[in-house]
Amino acid sequence: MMTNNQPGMTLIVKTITRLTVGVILLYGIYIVLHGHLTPGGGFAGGVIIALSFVHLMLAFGKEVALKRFSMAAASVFESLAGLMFLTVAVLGFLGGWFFLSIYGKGEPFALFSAHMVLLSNIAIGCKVGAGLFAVVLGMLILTKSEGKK
Amino acid sequence: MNMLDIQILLIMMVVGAVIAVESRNLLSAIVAVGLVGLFQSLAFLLLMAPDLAIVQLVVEILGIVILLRATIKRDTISPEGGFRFLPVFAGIVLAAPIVIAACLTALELPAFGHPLMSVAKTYIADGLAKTGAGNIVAGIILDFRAYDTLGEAVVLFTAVIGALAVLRKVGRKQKEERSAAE
Amino acid sequence: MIYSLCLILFGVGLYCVIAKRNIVKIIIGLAIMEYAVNLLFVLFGYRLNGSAPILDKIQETKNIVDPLPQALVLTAIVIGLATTALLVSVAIRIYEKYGTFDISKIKKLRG
Amino acid sequence: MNHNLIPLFVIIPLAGTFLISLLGKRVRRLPDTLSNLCTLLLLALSLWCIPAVKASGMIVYKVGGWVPPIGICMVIDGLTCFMLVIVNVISFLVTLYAIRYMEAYTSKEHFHTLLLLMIAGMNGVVVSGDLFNLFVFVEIASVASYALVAFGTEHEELEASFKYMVMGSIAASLILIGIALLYAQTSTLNMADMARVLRAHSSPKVVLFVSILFLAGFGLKAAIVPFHWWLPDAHPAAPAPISAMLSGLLIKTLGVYALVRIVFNILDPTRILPVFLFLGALSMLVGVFLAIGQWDFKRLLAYHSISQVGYIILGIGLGTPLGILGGLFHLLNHSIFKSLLFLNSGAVVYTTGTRDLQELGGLREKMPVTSNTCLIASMSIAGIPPFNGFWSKLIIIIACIQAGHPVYALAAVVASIMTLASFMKVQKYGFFGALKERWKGIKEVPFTMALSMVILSLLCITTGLLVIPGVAEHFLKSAADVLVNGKEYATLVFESVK
Repeated sequence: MMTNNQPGMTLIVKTITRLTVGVILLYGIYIVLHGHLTPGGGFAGGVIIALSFVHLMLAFGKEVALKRFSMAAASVFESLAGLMFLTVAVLGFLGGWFFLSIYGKGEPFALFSAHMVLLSNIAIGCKVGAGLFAVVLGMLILTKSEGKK
Repeated sequence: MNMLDIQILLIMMVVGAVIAVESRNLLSAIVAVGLVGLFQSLAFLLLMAPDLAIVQLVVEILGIVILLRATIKRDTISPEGGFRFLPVFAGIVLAAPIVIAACLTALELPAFGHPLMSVAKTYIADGLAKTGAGNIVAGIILDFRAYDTLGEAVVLFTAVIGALAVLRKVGRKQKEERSAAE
Repeated sequence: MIYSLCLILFGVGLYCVIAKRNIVKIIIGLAIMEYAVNLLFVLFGYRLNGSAPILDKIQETKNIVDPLPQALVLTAIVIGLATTALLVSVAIRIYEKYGTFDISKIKKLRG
Repeated sequence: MNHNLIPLFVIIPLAGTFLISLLGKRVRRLPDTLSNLCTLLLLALSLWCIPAVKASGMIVYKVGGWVPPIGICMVIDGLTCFMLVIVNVISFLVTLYAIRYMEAYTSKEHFHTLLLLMIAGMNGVVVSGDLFNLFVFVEIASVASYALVAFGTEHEELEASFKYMVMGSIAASLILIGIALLYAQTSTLNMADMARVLRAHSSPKVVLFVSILFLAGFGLKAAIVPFHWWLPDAHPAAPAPISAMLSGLLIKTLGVYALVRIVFNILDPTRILPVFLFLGALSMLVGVFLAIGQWDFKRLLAYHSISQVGYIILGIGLGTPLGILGGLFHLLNHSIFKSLLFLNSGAVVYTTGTRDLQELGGLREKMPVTSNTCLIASMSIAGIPPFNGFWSKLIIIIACIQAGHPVYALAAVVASIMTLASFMKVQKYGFFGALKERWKGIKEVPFTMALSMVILSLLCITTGLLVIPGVAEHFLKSAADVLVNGKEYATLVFESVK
């Protein structure tokens, strides 16, 4: 499959990837931010974000992808996003109940409405994206080191 | 009649599943499973669940990528030489009664297309007013039942940490290293 | 009828897990079982000629499908993905140690 | 209004877990300290529950302020409180033990993250009052345990973990089908509301099939006999503190507790109880027969877990107040002595590096703390009089005879004698006898490991006192009452919501 010397796939794949990867990432972010209005939400958007990095990694080899987003960064991001979601939940105590929505609801159908849903969606999106990317990366690193043996 | 297209999709899913189960080549089995997932995504769309259709589609893509990474450059031919009676028999004996009993039980439930919706009525009536989210499903998972979603995010977090723990290169320290640490 | 097709799908998955001797096949069987259960859940919530549970400014429809099973299935799909990721990681490690995906050849453990 | 403390059972371990995974690599001592701190806090919190439940009977916490059938609720009653105390006592002692034991493995921060996630999952299962939420937390604890079983990443561990994971996923699918059927029937997910709807109108066929699905699903998690064959691989393969958690807590919270809660409080127990009795007796005998021929210390203990869970299921399956009391009491006792035994086996592995009983011998001389605590635990599990195991087995046997099942009583006695025989073997080959040449240089285990074993052995001696009338009412009886008066659950929940 890999005929050229460079890591990753052929030139055609690389060129197409360069064009599409940003669009996919943006689409993922769009899905996350509009989760409370349109279908989608944190999970779908997070998986799309992870897929955009996976796409980059499959096309260019893991070094290029790692330069953009390293393993340690992925796991830090994931834990931070987890803490953020938990904080959103714990802040509800200010209003008296765990997970109480204290953030106001905003104008219906506006982008910045349903603040609790929006905040949670962002946290989940970051978490899912970083976490799944870390898993694929972990698998790839192991596969590479196995090949060297 | 809306039911016919869902039934056709379901039959296609069963056929795809049988191909995935019986195919000798692991790569084609994985592709067949991807097909089943795609049909399921379509079925969700027809069943008026667009959120699920999107999630199913992207999860399916990621799942296939992960599965392909597991099999590519490894054994792609399933090594089952010939027909072995015992496992096939055990599989049929265990799976068939569950399916038949479940089908009989399903007859007792409310007919297809007429759910009871006692709790769900509240969500539909008050969802927008109480959560501010136009997408009722998002309102449910992130406000009414947000605690479930916390659990779900934690399951994913657990699986990620677990996978990273399982994939680390050396599991145990050597004896010398251990005594040095003490 | 429509439920039984879905349950047959579940049966195919269960059969695959029990009868097959290849790790990847077992993972595929588990995935098929998950699909069947998720679909069953959504089928239970479907309402004839209902519309999707997404409100917008203009129309005010009364006949909306049950949104709760959809929310639950969303959770179930993600749980399924998490389990699959962990299964595949362990499978990769098993392949690295034993050099095969055939579980009848992986027999360090008795019973 | 101290009710705001209830969600802390889930918040504390989750916060701990995120912090450890965030900072664990940078700050060296943080994983140990933080996870011990979290479990200590949880322990204090669970002890606070006892007087709180006694004062108000049942506490219902509305998550997000939504009234129960709409939102999720957390319920604390006698049984929950009982399970919370067990879970948090054992997990505190296990984390204490793990500080030194896990020095042998790499990436401790992953270990502590997963351990806290498992504790969070178990606490979440116990406090949950919503069926789907219970399922989600069952999955958290299970996924964490799958990864922890494979933590050593050696051949056997990976294989055992894979087997365990496949069985666990099948169980999860069966449970989810059960939940889906119940949802289609009742159109609600809150357990109390479900019970109310099912009582008003339900089809007996659906209830029976759902009970069978839950029995199979949670039975797989609890390793009741026809579903037991993953356990003897998975439990020995894990690091010793995790074996203690799995055998002592996980099979009980995810398996027995969840099953019993659903069957007694939501569904109708009368038609499924004879199956409980039969499977319980079968597990009891099969487990002990398989255990007696084992030479691997941890594998032997794992087979005994199957047999002891059989006792619990048998006791609860009788359905009489005394039987349920005995079953729950045995659950408490088993989690104490089985965790102690697994920690002992871990101590043996820590010093000698082997768990084959034929290679050991005479460790008494060199490891007095380990061998004495192990002796106490062995006598407890075998049912020698002053220790706790005796009392609970006695109650179960008396309850069997009272309920008119002398055959099951006989089976319990036989299993008890066989247990005694197999633990005499452990003591004889492992700790008594002449010290072998190659073990001359070994030392006793470090202080924190010894401390947690000593505390557990003291608990073995003292928990026998819980059956004394006057003491039992506060703790044990209130837990058993929840199951005995299973049908009142729904009314109680809705009364305390108001």
